[in-house]
Amino acid sequence: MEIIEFARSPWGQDVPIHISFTLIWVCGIAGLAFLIGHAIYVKFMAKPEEFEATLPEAAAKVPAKIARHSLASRLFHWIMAAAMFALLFTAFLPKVGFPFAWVTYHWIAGLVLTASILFHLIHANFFLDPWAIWPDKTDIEDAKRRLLRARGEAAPAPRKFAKYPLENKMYHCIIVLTGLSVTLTGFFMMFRVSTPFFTRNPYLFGDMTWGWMYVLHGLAGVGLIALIMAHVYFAIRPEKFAMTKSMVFGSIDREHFLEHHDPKRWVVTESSK
Amino acid sequence: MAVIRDVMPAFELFQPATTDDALALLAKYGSDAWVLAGGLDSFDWLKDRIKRPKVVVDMSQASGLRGIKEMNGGLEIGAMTTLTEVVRHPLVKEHFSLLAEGAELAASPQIRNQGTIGGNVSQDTRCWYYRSGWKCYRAGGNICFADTPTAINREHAILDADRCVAVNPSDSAPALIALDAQMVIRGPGGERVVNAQDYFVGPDINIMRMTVLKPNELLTAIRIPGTWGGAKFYFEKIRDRQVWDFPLVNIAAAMKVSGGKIEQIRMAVNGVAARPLRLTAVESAVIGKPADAATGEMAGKIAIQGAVALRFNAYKIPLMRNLVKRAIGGVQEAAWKS
Amino acid sequence: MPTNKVNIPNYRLLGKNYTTPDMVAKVTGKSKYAEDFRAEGMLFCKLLLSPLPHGRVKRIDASAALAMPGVKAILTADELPPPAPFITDDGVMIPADPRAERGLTNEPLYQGEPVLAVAAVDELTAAEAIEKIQIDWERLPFAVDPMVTLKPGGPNARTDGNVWVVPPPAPPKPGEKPAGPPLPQVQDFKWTDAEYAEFKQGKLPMSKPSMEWSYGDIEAGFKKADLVVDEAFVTPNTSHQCMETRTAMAYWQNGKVFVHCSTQSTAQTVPAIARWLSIDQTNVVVISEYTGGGFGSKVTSGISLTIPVLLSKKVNAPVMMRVSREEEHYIGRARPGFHGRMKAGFTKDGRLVALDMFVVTDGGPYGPQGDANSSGRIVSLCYTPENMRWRGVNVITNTPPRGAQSQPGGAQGVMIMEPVMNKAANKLGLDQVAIRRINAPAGKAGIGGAIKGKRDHVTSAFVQEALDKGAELFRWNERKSQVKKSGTKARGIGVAVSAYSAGSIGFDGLFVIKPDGKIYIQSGVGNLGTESMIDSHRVVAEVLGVPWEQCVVTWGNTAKHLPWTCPSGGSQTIHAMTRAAHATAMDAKQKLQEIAAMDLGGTPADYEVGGGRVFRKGGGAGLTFAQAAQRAIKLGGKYDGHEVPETVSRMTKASVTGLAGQGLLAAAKDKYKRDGITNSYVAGFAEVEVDLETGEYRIVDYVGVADVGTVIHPRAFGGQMFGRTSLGWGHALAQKWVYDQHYGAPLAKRFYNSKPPTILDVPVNNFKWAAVDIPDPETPVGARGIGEPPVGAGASAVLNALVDALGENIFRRAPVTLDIILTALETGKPGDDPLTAHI
Amino acid sequence: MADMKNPEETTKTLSRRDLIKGVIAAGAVSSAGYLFRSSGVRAAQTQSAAGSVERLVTLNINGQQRPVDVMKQETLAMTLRYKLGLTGTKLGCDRSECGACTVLIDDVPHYSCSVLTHSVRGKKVVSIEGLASADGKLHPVQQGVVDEQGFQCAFCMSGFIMSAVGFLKVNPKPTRTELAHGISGNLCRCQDYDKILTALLKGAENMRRA
Repeated sequence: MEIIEFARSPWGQDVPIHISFTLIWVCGIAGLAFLIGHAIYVKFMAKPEEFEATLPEAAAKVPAKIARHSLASRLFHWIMAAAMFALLFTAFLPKVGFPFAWVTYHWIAGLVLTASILFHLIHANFFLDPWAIWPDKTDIEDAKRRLLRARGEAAPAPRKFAKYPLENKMYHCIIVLTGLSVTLTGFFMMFRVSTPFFTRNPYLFGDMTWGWMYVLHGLAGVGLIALIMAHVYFAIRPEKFAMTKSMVFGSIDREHFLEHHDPKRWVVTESSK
Repeated sequence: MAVIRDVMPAFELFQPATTDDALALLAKYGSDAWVLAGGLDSFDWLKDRIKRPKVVVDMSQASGLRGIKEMNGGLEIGAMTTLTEVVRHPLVKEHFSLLAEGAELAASPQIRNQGTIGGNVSQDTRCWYYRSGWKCYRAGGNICFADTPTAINREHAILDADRCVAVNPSDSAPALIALDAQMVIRGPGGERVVNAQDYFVGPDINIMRMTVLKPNELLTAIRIPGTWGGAKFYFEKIRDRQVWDFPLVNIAAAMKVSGGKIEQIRMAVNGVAARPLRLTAVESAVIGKPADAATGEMAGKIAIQGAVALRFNAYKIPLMRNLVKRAIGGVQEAAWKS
Repeated sequence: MPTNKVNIPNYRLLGKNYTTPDMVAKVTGKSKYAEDFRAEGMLFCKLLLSPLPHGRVKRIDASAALAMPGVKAILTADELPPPAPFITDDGVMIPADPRAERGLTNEPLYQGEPVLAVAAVDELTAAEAIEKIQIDWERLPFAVDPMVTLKPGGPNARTDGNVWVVPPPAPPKPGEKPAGPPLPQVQDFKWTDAEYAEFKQGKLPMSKPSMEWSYGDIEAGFKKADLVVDEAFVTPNTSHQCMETRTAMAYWQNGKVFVHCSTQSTAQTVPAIARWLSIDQTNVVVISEYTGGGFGSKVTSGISLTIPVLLSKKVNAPVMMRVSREEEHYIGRARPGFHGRMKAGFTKDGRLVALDMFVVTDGGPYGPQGDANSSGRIVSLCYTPENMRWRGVNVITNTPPRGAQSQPGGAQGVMIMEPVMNKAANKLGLDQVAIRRINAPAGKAGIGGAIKGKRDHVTSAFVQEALDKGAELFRWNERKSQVKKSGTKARGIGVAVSAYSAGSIGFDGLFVIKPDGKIYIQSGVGNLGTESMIDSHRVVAEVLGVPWEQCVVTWGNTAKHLPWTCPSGGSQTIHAMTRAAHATAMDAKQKLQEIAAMDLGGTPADYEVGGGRVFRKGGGAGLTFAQAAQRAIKLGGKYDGHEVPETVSRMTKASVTGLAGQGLLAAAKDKYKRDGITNSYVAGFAEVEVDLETGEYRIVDYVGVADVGTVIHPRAFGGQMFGRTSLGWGHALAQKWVYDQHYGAPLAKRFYNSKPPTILDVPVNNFKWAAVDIPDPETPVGARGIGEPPVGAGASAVLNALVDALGENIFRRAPVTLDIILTALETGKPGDDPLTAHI
Repeated sequence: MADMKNPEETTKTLSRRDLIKGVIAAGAVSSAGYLFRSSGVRAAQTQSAAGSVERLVTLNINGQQRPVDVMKQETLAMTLRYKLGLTGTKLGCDRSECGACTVLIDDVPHYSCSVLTHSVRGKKVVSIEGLASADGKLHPVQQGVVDEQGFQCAFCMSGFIMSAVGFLKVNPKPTRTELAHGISGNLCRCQDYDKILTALLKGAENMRRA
């Protein structure tokens, strides 16, 4: 199977033009396979995980409701989600047999996504703790412990998570990569079509540069199919549902906190938001 | 791999005698097959070696698709009927001269002797970038070479462009839309009939095709209802050369006028968008108004609403406006005599 | 419909219509053009064309192609003979030019330039083989628009520069033959920032030139002027688009190469091929009986014919190279487009007292074109400015090679100058015919710049007569007062004058009077169907007083012993070959008289020739031509060609030897005196009608009056008048090149894109022509050629008529298509881009 | 010679060897098919289906039955010029935009560069070579051209004459303008249109007189 489609440029050069659109199906099926596999694994094979116990004096300080996502964060998340769905549908539905005039919606959604990401960058960096979402040393050490324990080998119990579980952080990493790829390439790709913002100029870059840009956009795009599928899947899994609710209502309750989070690593007070 | 033009590649040829045989071949060979009607559009693609079908299904022997017959006060024209046959047919001339006028202005006498009405409405765009074999949107690529800062796009679209700015070059298509014709399509699932204006598709919906015809389908006939028979017709084609030239803009209108007032009207233009456009806004605006220059003036202005010019085709906007005006208000001066 | 009659008194044949001997073969399809020949075992070749506008071949991998069954050989540029110096018949050395075009190249200078060729058993195989060839390219900077390459920092079309410069010829060393023309050099030439700023304002900068000449005192001229007009104009690049492409077929036999090709000159193609191949010209046979159009693009056929020639040598089999229409766009030549600017000073009464002419020509990649210089010379002749400076820049671009096209340079010069004349007349309130009449050349009018204070002059000019006759036929004064606008249509009338060189000198004639009494005339002129190739030989029958039916003309195959003759190009034939025919007829007459005197007594002067006999003056004894031919064979020596005349050229000498002993052989070189340079002139009058709502227009009426001396064959002449005028109309109506500047790629390769006029685009029912019928005093039968000047007149008369109909603020370039008119009418500003090329 | 309306029958009745013999007997160029001789480049052979086409055909050209081996993608112009030696039909563009290749198919002018030879089975093809009568007497339209010295280089001439002959069958008494429209599908680059029209009009007159 071809991953990339090439075309002859007017100068007789073979340049990539975009991904092979069969990758839409490949990624869709891969996403589906992952979540079915994961569900089966969790249901039938996974051993319950044990974590280091939380010290009672630390636990005592934890309030009944812990703010997890500020209103701004939640708004950002849902706007981004809406944009992302709009982007995926406008991008791929016409390719899989549901033709409609998609281009304008696509770039408008792309702009919304870009704006929300810009907001998020500023908000997260200047108003929140920007490091909270990145894996730290403890995460990596604990990951080793969890892996060993999952394989039945001896290892100390891992600590509970800080604000975000490692999986969450890793997912964020991938989303950062793919998201930046699609938005950045997508931004330049707006020069290839007519928009109200600037003169259409498909010759902003050379044929080869454009070609790889389209390929990157496409790869990130189909990648997002699988990633979003996984994201939605985890969001509706019962053990993660509290987190999903927090993305709607903003907070988690004490029990959930103490079960999954380490108050030392996620320091919360009454006043914390 | 070097490019070479002007040598037709080898292909397997079928000349089915019936539509059923042709459909069976299309079903069998799928995207490897190419349907040949008059061939005047096809041979360019084949000789340039841009399209490389393994199998060519030549419809020239399907005699059942050729000819014009009366049907419920209207006409049914077989898709393989040549343009000359359409132009010369007494019933067409008598009742639907709009179509005869449009068809007669197409290409050259020999092309009209061979080119078919089905081929004329289904022909591909003449965008010179696309026809150069450049991999643009329409060819499955990701660029429109005709709308760049250096592109020469004098003959391209002013309306309904979406990434691709190519235009539909058919002269008979707007006449058929104005006559409220229907396209009869046969496919593996049987027959379907679509209105002429819905037969064509813009780049927003399908950037790689000009019509709704699927690769496994054939246009078998065009039906013209009796509704507009003998109405007041107007056809005009503007082009650079008087032979062998595609329209820069053409217009077809059918009008029923009573007591000086427009009772009913259908109007379509081509050469301004990737599909022939029926001007419904104009139609509804002029009903009940007198068929005169003032109404034409107003109609022209409505017609060009939303038109966007590229670097070299701004002239198409006043040209379309003036043609709409003339279609309603008439031309003051005699036509060219040449 | 031409109802025109030409009255040349006292001629029995000249000025009369007749049926040329090539007609029946043509109407029955038996006439053979290059592609109509077959040879046993013939292979076909196809070309691989450059995808890049400028690049260098790094590596060619043809292994997959050569491995295909049926593929016989590949030919690359490496296998072409290197450019070689060349010595002309006159002994002038033409040095080898390393920048000259060859059939194939490793550094293509335009998209579509042939890079290699493949020979195979059939075209399909050759094409599939080409598709299997892999070439690694190095991309190089390119420019397809002369304006782009002149910008500061703009790309150069050649690695060493963007402008041609021709150094002055070296003064001849004492005792040595004059050196040949110096090789053109390439320079890197850019505008200054100030000039570029002017360009950005839409004005063509009158920058420093790469060539110039002048006469008079231009500053003084402008001081005298009451009105100064400063106008720029852009003319289109137009392909010749001969109906027959430059297809060629070749094979070798016993060391000789036989080339079936399409050429304007059978004779002159022989040394050209010899030079391209670096072989002796006695080993070249050219067969070209019918040529499907040339218009200047096939003067010595085309260098591309070396491809089948070399391939056939390589594979030892005949090779046919069918050139497709698209390939013809690339290698088929085109007229260079001009960007021109004129500053012209007029006195109140309309006299042109100062002209500062500046042109930029788009010359393609190969060789400086003569068009630039010709444009200035023709303008200096047509409008006789009292003081003039001409300057030009000969720009190199990555577009297909240019070549002479009917009225090369002259047409562009006229098209740039005519709007200035038009505007001046309007500003000064003068009649358009009157202002051209005031400035028209007459008699031995001057032409070109002054060298050491002296200018060249023409043999004769009767332009005022042409204008007067035309104005009368066109009913100019009557039409001037007609209503211009009616409803949505506007009408306008225009006049233009045009001139071009119309005849060369110094060629040879050759014929044999055989014992059957017939005159067998040999011609090396290509047969383009203008019929001048045949018509000029009517002079032989006229002078010798025989019926035309007694003459047989042989042409089209250099194995048939043809003389050194001019090409059917540059309007040379009717002038050059009537002179040669006249000289040769006089040679025959002399020989006939001598033979008669020998046999029948008396001196040669006692005898007269006529009615197919040579006879004693006042009646009496004589010989028929048949008898004289037999006597000539007996006498031998100079009479039957066994003694070769010294004066004729090398090729003619060989042909004389080849024909010796067959009868009375006459051979002579045209050594008639000529005072001046031969030029012909046309005054064109056009009426157009414009549809103001669509911008469409039609030429509704046209009158062309020619000052060409004696008209030899009126019907053929009329065909040329219409045809060449129509070529001019094409330049006004729609013909052009279109390039995508990003990729340097042509877009208008097809007829439906480049738009040569069809029968419905030209006023085929309303065309009149006439001639002033004053013989040229500097040539025996007074005839000049007509192939050139109708072009500029046709184009400019129509453009001027458009200005008359619509006003001056409509267009600044040609062709004027309906979009330009409509945009101008809509916006009140000119509807075209002022300077961008190839749009 | 067998009429070959049914290609299926052809397979049965004519072997390739028979055909080549027939070609030679019919006086065609002996080394048939220069352009498509013997290369390995062929479309994949498919098993016969409804509408499949046999390469060996007999064509009715200028009143003669001419057996010939025709490639599937071969155009009529190529068959005429390279298989049947009828080089009077010219190729000016090979893209139906110049008219030099015009021939009559069942009396109707067509661009032979853009007609598949296989589609003229059972039809009457007339090229420029088929106009004059066997004794060499020119067709009235040809005679008109000779009389009026129509055309210059004449590369377009056979196409123009065929167009005119075809048009005159429909409109035997055209005006000058009507005839101009009738022959407007032919391009002349010498642009001798005025003289061409006069000559062909003379031809029309000759035809009416004949």
